[in-house]
Amino acid sequence: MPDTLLEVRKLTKHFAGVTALLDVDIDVYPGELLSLIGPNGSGKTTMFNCISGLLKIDTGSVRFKGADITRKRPDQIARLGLRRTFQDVRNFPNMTVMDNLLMAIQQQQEDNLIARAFRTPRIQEYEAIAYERARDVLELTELTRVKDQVAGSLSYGQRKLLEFACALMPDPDLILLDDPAAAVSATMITRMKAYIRELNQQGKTFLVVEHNMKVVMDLSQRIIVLDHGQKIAEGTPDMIRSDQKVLEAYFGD
Amino acid sequence: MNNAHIDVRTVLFWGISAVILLILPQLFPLGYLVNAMITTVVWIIFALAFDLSAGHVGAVSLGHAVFFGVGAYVAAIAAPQLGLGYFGSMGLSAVTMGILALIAGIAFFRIAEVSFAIGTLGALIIAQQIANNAYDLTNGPMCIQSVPNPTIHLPGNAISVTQPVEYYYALLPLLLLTLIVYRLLTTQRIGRAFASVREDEVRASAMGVHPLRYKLLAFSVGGALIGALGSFQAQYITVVCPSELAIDYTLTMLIIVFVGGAGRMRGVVIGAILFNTLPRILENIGGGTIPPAYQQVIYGLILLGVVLYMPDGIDGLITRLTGGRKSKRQVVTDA
Amino acid sequence: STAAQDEPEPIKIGLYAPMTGPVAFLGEGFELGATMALEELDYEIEGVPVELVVADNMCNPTDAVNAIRKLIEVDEVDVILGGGCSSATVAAQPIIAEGETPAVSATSTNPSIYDGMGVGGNIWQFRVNPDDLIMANAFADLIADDAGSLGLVAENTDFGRGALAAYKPLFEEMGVEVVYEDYFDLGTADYRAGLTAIRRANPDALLIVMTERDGSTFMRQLREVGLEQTIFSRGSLTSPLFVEFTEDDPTIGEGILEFSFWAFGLDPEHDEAFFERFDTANSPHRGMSYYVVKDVIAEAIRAAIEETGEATRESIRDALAEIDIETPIGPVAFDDHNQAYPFGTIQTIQDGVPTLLDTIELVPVERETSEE
Amino acid sequence: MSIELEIFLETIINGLTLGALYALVTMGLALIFGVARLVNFAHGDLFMIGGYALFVLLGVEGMELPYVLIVPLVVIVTMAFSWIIERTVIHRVINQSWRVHAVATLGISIVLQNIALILFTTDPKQTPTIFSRQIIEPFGVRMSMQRVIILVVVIVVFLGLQYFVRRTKLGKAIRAVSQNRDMCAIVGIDVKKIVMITFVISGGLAGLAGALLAPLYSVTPMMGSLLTLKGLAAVVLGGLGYINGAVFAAFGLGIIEALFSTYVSFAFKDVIVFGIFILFLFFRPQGIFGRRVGL
Amino acid sequence: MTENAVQSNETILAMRNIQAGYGDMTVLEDVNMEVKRGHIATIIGANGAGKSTLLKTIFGLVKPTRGSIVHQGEDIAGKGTLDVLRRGITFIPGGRANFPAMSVQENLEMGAYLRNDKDQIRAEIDQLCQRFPLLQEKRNTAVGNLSGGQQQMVEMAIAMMLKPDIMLIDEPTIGLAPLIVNEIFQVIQEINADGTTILLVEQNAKRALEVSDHGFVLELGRIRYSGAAEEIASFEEVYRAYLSER
Ligand SMILES: Nc1ncnc2c1ncn2[C@@H]1O[C@H](COP(=O)(O)OP(=O)(O)OP(=O)(O)O)[C@@H](O)[C@H]1O
Ligand SMILES: Nc1ncnc2c1ncn2[C@@H]1O[C@H](COP(=O)(O)OP(=O)(O)OP(=O)(O)O)[C@@H](O)[C@H]1O
Ligand SMILES: [Mg+2]
Ligand SMILES: [Mg+2]
Repeated sequence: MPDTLLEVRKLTKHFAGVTALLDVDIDVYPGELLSLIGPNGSGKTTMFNCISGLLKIDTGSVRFKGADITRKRPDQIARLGLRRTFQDVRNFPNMTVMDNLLMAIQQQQEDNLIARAFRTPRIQEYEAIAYERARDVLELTELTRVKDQVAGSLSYGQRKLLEFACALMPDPDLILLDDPAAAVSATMITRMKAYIRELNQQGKTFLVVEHNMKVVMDLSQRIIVLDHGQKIAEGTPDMIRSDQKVLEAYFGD
Repeated sequence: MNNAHIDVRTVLFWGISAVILLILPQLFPLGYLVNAMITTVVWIIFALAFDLSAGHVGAVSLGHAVFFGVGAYVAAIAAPQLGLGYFGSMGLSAVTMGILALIAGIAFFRIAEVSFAIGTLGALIIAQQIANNAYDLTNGPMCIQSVPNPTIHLPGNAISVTQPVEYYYALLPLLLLTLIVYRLLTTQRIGRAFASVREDEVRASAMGVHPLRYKLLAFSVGGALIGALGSFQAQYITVVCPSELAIDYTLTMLIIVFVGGAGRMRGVVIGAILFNTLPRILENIGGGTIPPAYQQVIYGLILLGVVLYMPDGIDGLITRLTGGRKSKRQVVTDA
Repeated sequence: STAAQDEPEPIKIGLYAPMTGPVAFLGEGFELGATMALEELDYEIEGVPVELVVADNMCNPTDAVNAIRKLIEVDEVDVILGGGCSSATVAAQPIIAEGETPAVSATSTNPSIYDGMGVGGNIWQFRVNPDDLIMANAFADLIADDAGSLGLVAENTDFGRGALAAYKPLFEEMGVEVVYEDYFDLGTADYRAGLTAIRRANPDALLIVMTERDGSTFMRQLREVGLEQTIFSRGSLTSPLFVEFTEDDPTIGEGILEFSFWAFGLDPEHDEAFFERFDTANSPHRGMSYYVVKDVIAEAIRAAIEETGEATRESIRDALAEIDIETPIGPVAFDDHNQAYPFGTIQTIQDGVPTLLDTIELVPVERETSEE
Repeated sequence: MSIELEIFLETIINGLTLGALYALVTMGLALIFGVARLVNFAHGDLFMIGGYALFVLLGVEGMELPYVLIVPLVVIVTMAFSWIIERTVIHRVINQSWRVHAVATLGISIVLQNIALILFTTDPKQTPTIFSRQIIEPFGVRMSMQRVIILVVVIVVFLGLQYFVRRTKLGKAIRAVSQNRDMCAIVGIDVKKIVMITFVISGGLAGLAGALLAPLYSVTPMMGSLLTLKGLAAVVLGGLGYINGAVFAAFGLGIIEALFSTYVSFAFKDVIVFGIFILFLFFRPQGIFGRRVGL
Repeated sequence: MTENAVQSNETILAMRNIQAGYGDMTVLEDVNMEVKRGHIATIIGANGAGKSTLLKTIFGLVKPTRGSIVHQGEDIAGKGTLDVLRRGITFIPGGRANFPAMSVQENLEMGAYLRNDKDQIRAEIDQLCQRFPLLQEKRNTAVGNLSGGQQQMVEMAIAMMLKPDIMLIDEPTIGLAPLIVNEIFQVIQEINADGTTILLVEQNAKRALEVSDHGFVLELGRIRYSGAAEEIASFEEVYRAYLSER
């Protein structure tokens, strides 16, 4: 077992005219809960996109579980056990909530196309596991009531919760959450926090982007702060709270 | 949800459909009618195969007639030289068109949506021009003539297929295969993966789906089925012309699938039946006294009527009439 | 029994041709010609009423199969008039043979069906007009006499391709250099790029194989760019219809030398009557279907009734096989391949008027039996 | 001037006139696509209606209107047709996917073509004007005055359209609809009305194309089908909905087509035109002017 | 609680027995509420409670199946959005709501689409730009190229171009950094100070109630509590469910 689960080295990403990330290093250790914060447009989502393979990295490297995933396809990275949520909800809008959840897990369950087409007993077993997990996460997010509705007909917050639920469906080694608490009601945030903490205690690793400081401070063991694509601070919540640079760039008070 | 449970109504439906399919040409043995039945089955197969990519992974290609036409040319040019029989010829066309679709897919899936549709339409025009102008190979507009009537080699004896009724029964295995393949690919796990690719490729890939792989699966299986169909067509009509690559074919498929109900087997099949029978009905009403141009106008108006008054397609209408679940294209879990 | 029951069953003439789509003009021409012929016959032959039934073959084999089956099996026609679009004609052949219904082709010039007709196997298919091989053999030397080098221009259809395929080997034999050869899709709007290519190749003369529709646009643009080559035509660039299509500028068609069958001037009486009846000009498809219905099919029906007392598919076929008549378009009698040899015509447009210059007798040609 | 140079010059001019033809057709297609994501398979039929309108108006006995007056009349007639089509069909399907649009416009196309076939038969109608008969010889290339007029009109219409879309309130509303339809309801833009206006303008452009081009060619029921396909290719190539891109692409296609037909083969020209079209898309899927957005 | 000169006790918007939903599904059940002129009123509630639906119903995007919505003495239930807009009610939906390929200037012009006083519009845009330096700075930049927070500001400004009587704002702070959230609430207060009544939906309920005069709690499509903002915030139950996490 390597001592870092995810290792981002000197990651740089430009968009036409904009430097979204510049030489950023991030280490995520197994079993920790690390938060990534920073002002709007500081490059957090871009970082997620680069790690999960959705964006081509300009320079730098990403290693996950010891393997170089810099040039891997997003689906390969996902199947390696890295899952992420999207900040701007993009569930499959014409699929039911249930199908969204089943979809989230099925690629993780190893099998082949032929097995898939012909519903071998193993597939049936997988399917049973999937339904069971779906039931659990639906209950957690209070979406059971709407499980047969198409995702496009959910309220914004519900879709955000569905996004969260989808990330939990498979049993990934590393979960990247992008702004999970935004638009979510206080009750649900409390639950969400408790659940994340519980999973974390069971050994799951999280990398969380979040603008709700109460959530960040309550949950994180460590925080990294980005500004204008660069890392400006890194440390425990207490250290970050009192960091002058962070105060100026982010909290504003 | 419980899949072990077999729905009596489903069994009944398929049973009755199968019986009807089998006895239909015995009830109406007139060549004209059997020919119409054959064309209908051809269109059903074509439309289902087209729907695999258009309705399920959301890649609407307007170039599908390429697989049909080139499949027919392969059957007319190569199959006789290799001495292949009926099914051999179909297999050859299916394999070659499956591979062609695979290669074309890798190239064309770089583009999406309308660009993909128009781009593949461009490919169809290219193919048709080549068929029209590569005189030495295809005879151009003079067509490849007298494709031999096929023989079906069965253990023990060989049957020569010449009559429409024989062609009809010879085509049914392909229909059965298409229905099975369609069902296997569009329900449950693969169907869900297809749907995820259709809805949002980026998100699908973040969930471990390789979008290109699934699109290629739908595209090349569809291409192979249509290729086999092209082979049938060549052996049935016995003439292969550049008109087999006509844009009209794909436009008709577009009409059938999106008016019938994209992504739904029932809708697609009904669409294919309707839009094949409609012209036959029009050419015979009033004792066949309506001039063809007027028939076309009526056909166009009926098409518009369906588009305007059945916003969810024919399938949506049926769902509404039978009090089924309100549509919004709902997919897969227990399709 | 009542008079109505005495009324004999009508004889049905089926027409299969493209009636819609890009080449609908073929079917339309056939319908005009056949309609006029039937009107002149008063829809009656030997006291038996005659009907025309139309089926749209859309110029493709699949719809042709449907159309021909409809005519034979649903409408139960007694004789079929057809032509144009070899794709459709060829696909219809086995069904015509199987359906044992006589079919007469009026303008289809594709040499390939010759082999299959008559002693070739399909005794039910007849062709009145000469095919491309017959015509090329009769006319190629006339072109060769006039031109050392030649540009070949044809519509990109069975018609255009077929004609040039028949001419090309003959030109080669005669030492005419073909410096340009190209094919133009039906409905092409702008020919200038092709015309520039012709200017670049600079042949002595052009041989154009086009019908009035595309041909008039082509010629209009040819005049626009000012090409001055001698123009030979094997199509319908000197027909009254062509003149009508270029009536705004009568110089467009001036001096085109055309080698074909059916020409304006073979039957002045009909030419005039046609215009009066339809208020549109005549052309080969319209003219030929008129004669084929009025003279050939009607004659066969008449003979059949005389011979056997009634016009059945069988008796009409037998009568057709025996037919031997003089018609304004020339003699019609079928050889053992059910092929007739009417006049070949040489015509031009002079001072804006289609003018018949000469007729020549066409003769059978030696054919390589097809490879298959 | 050497003959080869002359030929080359003539080829380029041929390409420009072809490009002008495609550009006229493609502008309207791009406009309505940009606003409503509408792939209008009936666009070429509005072009055809323009041609027949010209034919009918030129033929009105006893009222020999000058061509310059007839052209705007033709545009008005096609706009009226577009309006009817919009009211009866388009506005009812406009909120659905482009696939449904495609099917609906195919239906319209079938109806229009066959009505034209019934009314006018297949005989090509001639619509000569004083300009189409007048031959000029710039740089030693013979051509009809009409072609120069077309080229000028294309440029003027293009610039006018750019001004309209960028500067006028209505033009901005059209762009607004193309960018965010939900938002239009929020600022009070009547999306359906804007779509209707755009469709009518687009139809008017097709009619204008018909009125300008028919004198060079001829008017038939099917004259628009092939052009629609090339026009759509130009729309895609230009970057879906970008009028400037579409016009650019139209001229590009025109020139390539002319070069290939003159120097290689006319029969195979569409192989090369669509081949280049497809290859281009492989390397630049978003088209000439299109931008890639999002991930 | 804001100091507001134009506050009064006049009811500007009243909902009576409103029932609304999508298709067969009823989301709002018997909703009764009143908003006073010049107030900022906040609606809080769990995800899926029907808050957005409520705003959409007022704006005419969702047609109520029962009940009335009274604006200045007239029932506007069932009216189209255009009518509602003309009456001076605007809506800023959650998520991005602007014309991304148009410049800030053009977006503001579109905001004034229903108005015809060209010169006045130009003057007002100048004014707005002076008041909010951000707009001035990015005046000719395409809005799509701005950061999320900046876009939210532009959206507020777009709504202001109509000089609305009432502004319906749905979750304006989603995804915004704390610094920007402060600014947004400041702007909302400024707009209100100019006399615009504001009906706000916000998950950041603590902050929202701080700037509000009145609060509503929506639960499963029904109004559960209604009252002065401080009062609502002080309910133990409400605090735990909606305010504890900020
Ligand atoms: N696809 C893209 N094309 C061009 N620029 C982009 C793209 N995606 C992001 N950017 C730019 O990159 C920078 C970083 O954006 P990013 O979305 O990573 O910020 P963020 O930290 O996630 O912000 P927020 O907290 O608002 O979510 C921004 O300036 C943004 O405008
Ligand atoms: N377009 C729609 N079609 C069908 N149902 C819908 C639609 N939009 C919302 N709903 C349903 O209406 C209910 C209320 O949705 P609404 O968006 O009003 O909630 P909300 O209170 O705004 O929630 P949130 O805080 O998550 O934004 C939800 O159960 C949702 O599933
Ligand atoms: Mg982000
Ligand atoms: Mg909401």
